[in-house]
Amino acid sequence: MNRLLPHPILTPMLALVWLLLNNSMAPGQIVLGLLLGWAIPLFTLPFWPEQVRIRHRRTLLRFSGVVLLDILLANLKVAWLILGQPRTLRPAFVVVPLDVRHELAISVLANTICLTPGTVSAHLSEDRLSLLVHALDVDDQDELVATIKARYEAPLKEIFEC
Amino acid sequence: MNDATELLLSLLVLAGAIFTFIGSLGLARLGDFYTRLHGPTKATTLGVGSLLIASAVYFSVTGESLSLHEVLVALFLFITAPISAHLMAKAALHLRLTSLTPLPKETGSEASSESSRNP
Amino acid sequence: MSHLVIAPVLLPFLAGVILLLLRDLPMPSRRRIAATAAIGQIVLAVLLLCAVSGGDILVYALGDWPAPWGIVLVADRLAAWMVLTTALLALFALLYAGSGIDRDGRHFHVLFQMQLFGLSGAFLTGDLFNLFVFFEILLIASYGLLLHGGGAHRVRAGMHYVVLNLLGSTLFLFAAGLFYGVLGTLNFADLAVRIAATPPENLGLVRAAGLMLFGVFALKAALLPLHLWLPAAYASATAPVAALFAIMTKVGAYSILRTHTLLFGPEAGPLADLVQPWLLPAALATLAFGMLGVLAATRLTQQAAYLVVASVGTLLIAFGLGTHDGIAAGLYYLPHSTFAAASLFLLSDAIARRRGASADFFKTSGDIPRAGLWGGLFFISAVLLAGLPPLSGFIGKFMILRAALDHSALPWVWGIVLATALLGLIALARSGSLLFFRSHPDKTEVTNRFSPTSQELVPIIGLLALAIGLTIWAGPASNFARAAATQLLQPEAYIAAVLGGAR
Amino acid sequence: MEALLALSIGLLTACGVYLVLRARSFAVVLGLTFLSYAVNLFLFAMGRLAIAQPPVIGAAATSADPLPQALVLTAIVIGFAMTAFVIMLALKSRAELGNDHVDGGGEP
Amino acid sequence: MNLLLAILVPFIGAPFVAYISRRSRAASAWAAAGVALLSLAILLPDLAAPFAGETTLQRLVWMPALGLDLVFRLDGLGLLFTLMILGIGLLVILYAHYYLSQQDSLGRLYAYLLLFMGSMLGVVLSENLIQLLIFWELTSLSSFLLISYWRTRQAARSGARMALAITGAGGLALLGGFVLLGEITGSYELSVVLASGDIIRAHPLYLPALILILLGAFTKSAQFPFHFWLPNAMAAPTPVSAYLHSATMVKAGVFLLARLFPALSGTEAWTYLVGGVGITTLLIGAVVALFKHDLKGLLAYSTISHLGLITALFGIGTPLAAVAGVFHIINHAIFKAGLFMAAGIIDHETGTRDMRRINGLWKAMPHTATLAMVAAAAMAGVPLFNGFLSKEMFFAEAAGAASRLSFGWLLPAAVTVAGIFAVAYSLRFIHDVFFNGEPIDLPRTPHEPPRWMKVPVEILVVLCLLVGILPSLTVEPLLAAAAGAVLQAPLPEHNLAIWHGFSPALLMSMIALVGGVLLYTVRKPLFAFHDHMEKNLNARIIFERVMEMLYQLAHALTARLDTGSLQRQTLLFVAAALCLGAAGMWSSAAPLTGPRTLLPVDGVSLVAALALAAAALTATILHRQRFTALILAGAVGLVVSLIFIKFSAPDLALTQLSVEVVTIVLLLLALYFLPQQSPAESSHSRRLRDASLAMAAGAGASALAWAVLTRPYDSISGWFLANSVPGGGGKNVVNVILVDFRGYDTFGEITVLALAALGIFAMLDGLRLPAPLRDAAGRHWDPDTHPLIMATFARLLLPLALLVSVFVLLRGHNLPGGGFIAGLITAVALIMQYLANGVAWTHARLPAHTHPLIAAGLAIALVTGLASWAFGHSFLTSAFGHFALPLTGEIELASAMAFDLGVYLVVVGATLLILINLGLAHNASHAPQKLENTP
Amino acid sequence: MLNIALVIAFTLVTTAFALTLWRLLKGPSAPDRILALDTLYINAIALLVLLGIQLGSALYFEAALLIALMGFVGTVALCKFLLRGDIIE
Ligand code: NA
Ligand code: NA
Repeated sequence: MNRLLPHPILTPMLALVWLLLNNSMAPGQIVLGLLLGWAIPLFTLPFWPEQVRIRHRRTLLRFSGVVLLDILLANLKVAWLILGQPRTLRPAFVVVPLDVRHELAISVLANTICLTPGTVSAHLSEDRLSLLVHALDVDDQDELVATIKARYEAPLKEIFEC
Repeated sequence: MNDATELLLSLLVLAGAIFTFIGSLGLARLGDFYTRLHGPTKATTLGVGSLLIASAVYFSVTGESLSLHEVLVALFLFITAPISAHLMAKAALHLRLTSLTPLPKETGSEASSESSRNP
Repeated sequence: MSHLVIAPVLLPFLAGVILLLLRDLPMPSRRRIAATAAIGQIVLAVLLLCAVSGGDILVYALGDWPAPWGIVLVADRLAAWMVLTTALLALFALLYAGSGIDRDGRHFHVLFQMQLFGLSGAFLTGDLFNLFVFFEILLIASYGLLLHGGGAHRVRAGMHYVVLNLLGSTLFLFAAGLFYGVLGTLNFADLAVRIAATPPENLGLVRAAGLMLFGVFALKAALLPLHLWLPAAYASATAPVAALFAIMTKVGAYSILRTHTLLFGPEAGPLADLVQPWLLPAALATLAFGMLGVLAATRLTQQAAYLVVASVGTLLIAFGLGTHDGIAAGLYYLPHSTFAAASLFLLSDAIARRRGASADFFKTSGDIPRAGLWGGLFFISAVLLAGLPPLSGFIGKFMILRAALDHSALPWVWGIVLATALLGLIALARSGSLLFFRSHPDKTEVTNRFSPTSQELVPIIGLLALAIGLTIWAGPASNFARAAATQLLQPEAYIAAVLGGAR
Repeated sequence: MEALLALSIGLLTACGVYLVLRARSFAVVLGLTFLSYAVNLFLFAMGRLAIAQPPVIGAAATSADPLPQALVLTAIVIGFAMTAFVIMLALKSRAELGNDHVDGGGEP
Repeated sequence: MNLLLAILVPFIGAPFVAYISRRSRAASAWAAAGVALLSLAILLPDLAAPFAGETTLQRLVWMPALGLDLVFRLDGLGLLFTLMILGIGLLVILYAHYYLSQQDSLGRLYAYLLLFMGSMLGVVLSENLIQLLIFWELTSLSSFLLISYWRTRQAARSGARMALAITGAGGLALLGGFVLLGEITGSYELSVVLASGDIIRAHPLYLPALILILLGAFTKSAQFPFHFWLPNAMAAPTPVSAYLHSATMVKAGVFLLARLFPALSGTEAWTYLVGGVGITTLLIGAVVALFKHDLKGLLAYSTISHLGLITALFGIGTPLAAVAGVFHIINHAIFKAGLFMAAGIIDHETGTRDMRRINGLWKAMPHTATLAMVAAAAMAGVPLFNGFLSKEMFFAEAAGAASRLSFGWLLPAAVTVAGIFAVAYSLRFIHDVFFNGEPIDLPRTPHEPPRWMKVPVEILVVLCLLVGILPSLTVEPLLAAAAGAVLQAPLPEHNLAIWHGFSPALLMSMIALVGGVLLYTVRKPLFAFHDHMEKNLNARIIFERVMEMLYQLAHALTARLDTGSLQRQTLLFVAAALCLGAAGMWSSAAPLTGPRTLLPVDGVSLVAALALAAAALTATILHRQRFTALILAGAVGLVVSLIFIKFSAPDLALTQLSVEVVTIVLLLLALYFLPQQSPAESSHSRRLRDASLAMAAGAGASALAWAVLTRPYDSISGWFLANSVPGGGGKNVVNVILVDFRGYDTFGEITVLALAALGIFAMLDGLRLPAPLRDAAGRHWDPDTHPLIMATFARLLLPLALLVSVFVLLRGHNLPGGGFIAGLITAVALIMQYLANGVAWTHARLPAHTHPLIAAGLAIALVTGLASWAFGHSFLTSAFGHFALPLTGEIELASAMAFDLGVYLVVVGATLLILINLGLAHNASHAPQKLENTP
Repeated sequence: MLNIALVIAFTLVTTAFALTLWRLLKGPSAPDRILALDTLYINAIALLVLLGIQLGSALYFEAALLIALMGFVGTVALCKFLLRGDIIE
């Protein structure tokens, strides 16, 4: 944005984190938090090669909600699977072709996959065109791919790339 | 602390402990590395998450002010746990650890040549 | 409170930091800064010595926190004596490094000053744990200095030195912890008071702590059988570093003496004279085996290193006698052996440079240029180290022999001290004749013909002059040593100075 | 509880000693690390054991002995510096001597 | 202080003479002679007193507390020796000028000679015994230089070392003896010692002292069995031999016997030891001398023999014998110096000293021959020459003593036999050299030497005759003064006449003369016998064999002890620590367990302890699989942190956690270049041994910990808790201790860290290691250098982590945290960038140098500490206060916080310095491969 | 009620800790052990949070935070080593 305030989103976020850390809303802490929220990005500026632009905040919120819900469900499902008969598991490696290109979007997608139902993103192809996913228990591989693409990739594409 | 809070706390604590336990149980029980990986990275995220919520509630109720710094630990975990899981899976694939399901074809590592050493 | 007590600690630190900040300065300027600091250190050490020579014990409470809770520095005669010895040695080692050795690696001068920081701190501290900290400072600096210049030999010796000293530090912590766990304090004076009042059920623990601490110091002092790290380390260090290291073993000896007289002195009741049964035999063995090493050495630096071992043996025999005269003899002998060994390390480097491929190995080769000069310097240094008359080494041995007269170990002390003196004489005569007497009259093998430089001669002659000065002014020097010994054997004064009305 | 800690200290010491007696620099470094754990715990134990009494004024009615904690902190830092140094020295030694035997001999 | 000055003049003159010899040889000789003359001139005012029986004492205070002042003494004995040292010294200086060839450095010889002269003067003019010993040892040292003068000759080198070893050993024994003597009499000063003869002889330490002193005297005077160094010292240039072996070096030994005569003599031990050794030496020297084909060898053994004679005289112990001893000292010095010089002339002119080749020199050099013959006659004890007089006195004393001793008859018999051989070898010196046919194959054609080369010999020969013919007119006053000083009592009746009438002594002399001539005539078969013996019984060979054995022994013992093995050193250290600890514990009868109330065990702790044990043990067992061991070590570190938390040490837990990770990262960095597995090297028994030792050490640590944990204690810690807030302004007592109460420790601690970093920086400078292309299983590395997902999120985490570290830094004074932990968090956050994005990428985004960071950290700590000086407080005195600022409200600021900031900077700087340089080393290692793979 | 819940929770988490330890020791592969160590860190956080609730002390929070951060870096470094050998190339 500009040299004095390189990351306008980051500053309030860090100030917020500061207040969380201190468990305090004292005015002194708010000032200090803002100060740090301004100073730290200045120092870390070189580490952020490109600007992060988040276009659709509403999509982001919805996506977050979906993910949190999925995490809850996934955990229940995985818990159930672990407590059950390990032999009945049907693990599989599934290749998810990627439409997203943005680095951050790919990373968030991979992370999301890791956080949710019985899946771990195991490998991103060198050309970044596909993601290898290991799933704990799979009925239908295509369905899984479709779910991932629709439920996570699409909103991410919207958030980061449109 | 009223009964409702205590009940909520108890439930949260129990849920957290159970998920933590199940995660480790999966780690101990499951048949190959790839399936074992699912246990802790997921179950424990929620497990520790529940415990952290319990803690936040507890200190907000008992302390003089709102205690939300536990959110930070959760935030950290939610960012880092998937990366760890991803890297561990990647390492396992690289080592071609035996799997219950057929391993995918080369992921690139075997085909690589010395030239890939360049940083 | 006079800041003079802490000044010898802070000056090298300051110099080190300045040198680190100005690390891009041209080398001559850095040398000037380092040398200025070293001279300043001597001035401070002399002032300190003057301040305590009357018998005052100066106490400096860091942060104005009183003992035993805060850390105190204590300057008595012994501490000032050690600081002065170190400062004098350091200046000449530093000057020799200016002949170009300081360019062989990075940060030589910073590490050097910090080594002095650690040494001064160790000599002046009045706190057990703080002694540990300063041991670590002087050790970590010495690791860096030892490895200065690199090379396979140095690295291997460095590995052994580092690992053993890390083990030593571990044992130090065990011992220091045990002291605190049983006695609940870390201040030396306070420890002394509490050790004297140890209840019977804790005697074993305090004894174990004391002996373990002795083990640590014995390792640093290179007391047999814990001396094996020394020959390789000293022989492979660069000359100025080896010269500076001549004081390193004395840190161990100092610590033994300090704890032996203060903590386990005559007032310590059942814990009095704790290490005596261990110290004297080990010291005698150290001298004997050290001198055998001197005899077996195949090159001059190695021989010098074994001479350091032998001198540690001699020094600790003196301390091990435990008597006033013994301690006085040791305290007189200490600076002598330091300067003499250091001069030999420097000299062997200068000689090795001039003997081409033969270096400092004991084999006859072509004549070296200005053999008379180098031979003469070697002769003086050999006389010093063999303890021959008329120089300080002889006086030290004479004092030790005298001090042993009333001791039950008299035959052992005399037998070993005199026999090893002969071995030393034989070995050094052989070294001298092999190094300086050419086997063939023709001058073929001479490779490096450069003439002696002042950077080489000034430090070597300076160190020898210090030892000769110790001879000429043996009266005042030995009187000071005796006064220091008297002070050490009356720990009440130390305790009163440190604890004052606090307890 | 005291017995448990004492035994743990002993075990770490034993493992550390065994490892520093090995011939390869890596094992020695590992051994030194274990010894450092052991001695830090030992030093810490010298303040005796106290549960839920952190030495923070106002945190609890009584307080654990703060001094050993401060000492251990210093010891940890120094131990860290030393470990870092010895690790790098192991590397240097490998480079200079061609193998990782502590005496520079042995097979590479 | 002229005595001191006279002694110092040669020492000061030596370098001057050496220096001036570069100009010209003659100047150097003049200078050397001038030095000797100056020394004499300085003594001149005091020379008369001894003749009146007066003793001059001069004192210079040195170490009075040790009874060690520099005290000088000039009495008759000292005077006699002074005159010999300076007089013969002057003649030798003159002689050497002609003797030494052009290519030999005359200046060096003179310098050594003067050093020796000064040392000898010191010996004979010392009042203090320790001081005497100092000069005594100096004569050994300077004679080492003289004997090894021809440095290229093996014989000179070994001869010098042998002399030094023997006389040096004697000197050490002498030191012991003198210290004992000082202990007996309470003083090292001769005036006291000589007056305490009765006390000394009655003292239980008399015998040890006597033996030690005699060892000194005998070695110096080449008495049997220490005699063998002397012939080997003949490798020295002849002027040196003439000086050392006539008047000076070897005479120091008999000087000592004379000097201490009143204090030590008069006991059976004295008589048998001194007399026995003297007679034996007299005999052996005389016998061997005859068989030496080397001219100087003959003189050497004859010297030994004559020294034996003098020793025997002092051993006999009567006053008259002592007088005779002193007399023979004079006579021997005169004729032996002359003989050596004559031998030197012969050597100089013929180029050889082998009497089997030198024959009939009378024709070529009659003048020299005459001089030599006179001196030889004196040596043989022929009447009218000086040697006869003292020898007669000796024969008389020997005969007289025969009746007083058991087996006393042996004495005159041995003396007579020795006399026979003395006549025979003297005869050989004359006959075999100057007559006996024609020379055989001489390297040079002999003729008379330069005129001035003979002058010293002539002077000496004249003295021989003067003393021999007119003893009472010439030598008597000096002898009386010297003998009086020796006896410290009135002189006995003695008559220095040539004719004493018929007496047993005369008979013995006659037998010796006749027997000697007869013996010489049958010498040839004896030579053959001797040559055979010498091959097998050569003292030099024996000595060198002994020395060789000594070296072998030293080598073997040293090599056995010092194997250069770290494992062995570690083993010794651990064993020593164990022994010391156990010895301390064992000595107490108190039970190990104390009475303190213990905490109950809970399940979590039990499992944690199990985890610790299991992980540590497994790591140890699997240590050869390094990566696995490393992971397990990580688990151990985690449990250790948990222990700290459990037992109320949150600061420690935080520190341990941070350190742990950085350590693992460093270990991984190192492991990359190291083998992934250790070979199985140690044998089963060795592992068993190590395991036993390890278990013992572990048991010891457990026992100590247990003993302390179960005991109550009274510690100083209450004060810290009470003073933390009022005195240090912080609630976190641990932090307040660290930055305030014991801030000095922390000051040192950050220095350690900074130095470690600098040391590592220096060590890694230019380091290149071969980077492995494959992992341990032979697999190629994964091509994905920086996995995208990690790289992305690592950047995201950086500001968060930095925020946390600031948080930890600021709260440290009141709550768990502080500069060190904060520094490590920052470092770890940056390490994360290295891990995710690589060295090059990260480097480009960080300050180029971290040195300033470290320096700034240390400087801040120093300045914070020094600031208190300005307020009249000690170093590191803290200040804190509460300040109200707009917006923020009241905040607390403590100077200790600045100190903590210093700590923070050092930690960050040091950690980064290590990593960056290690990263550079890594990059350097990759570089060659880059080249290889570039098409 | 909360106390009972805490006791049960402690038991469960401790058991989890033990199970994880078992995997750590057993392996069999390096990733297995890394995973176990990572899980051990998570279990430790759970223990700390429980301890904080049990003792009513907020002093354990920083430790939990730090474990989260440090455990992650450790795991990443170990994985990177398996993948690339050189972890900070
Ligand atoms: Na002949
Ligand atoms: Na302070």
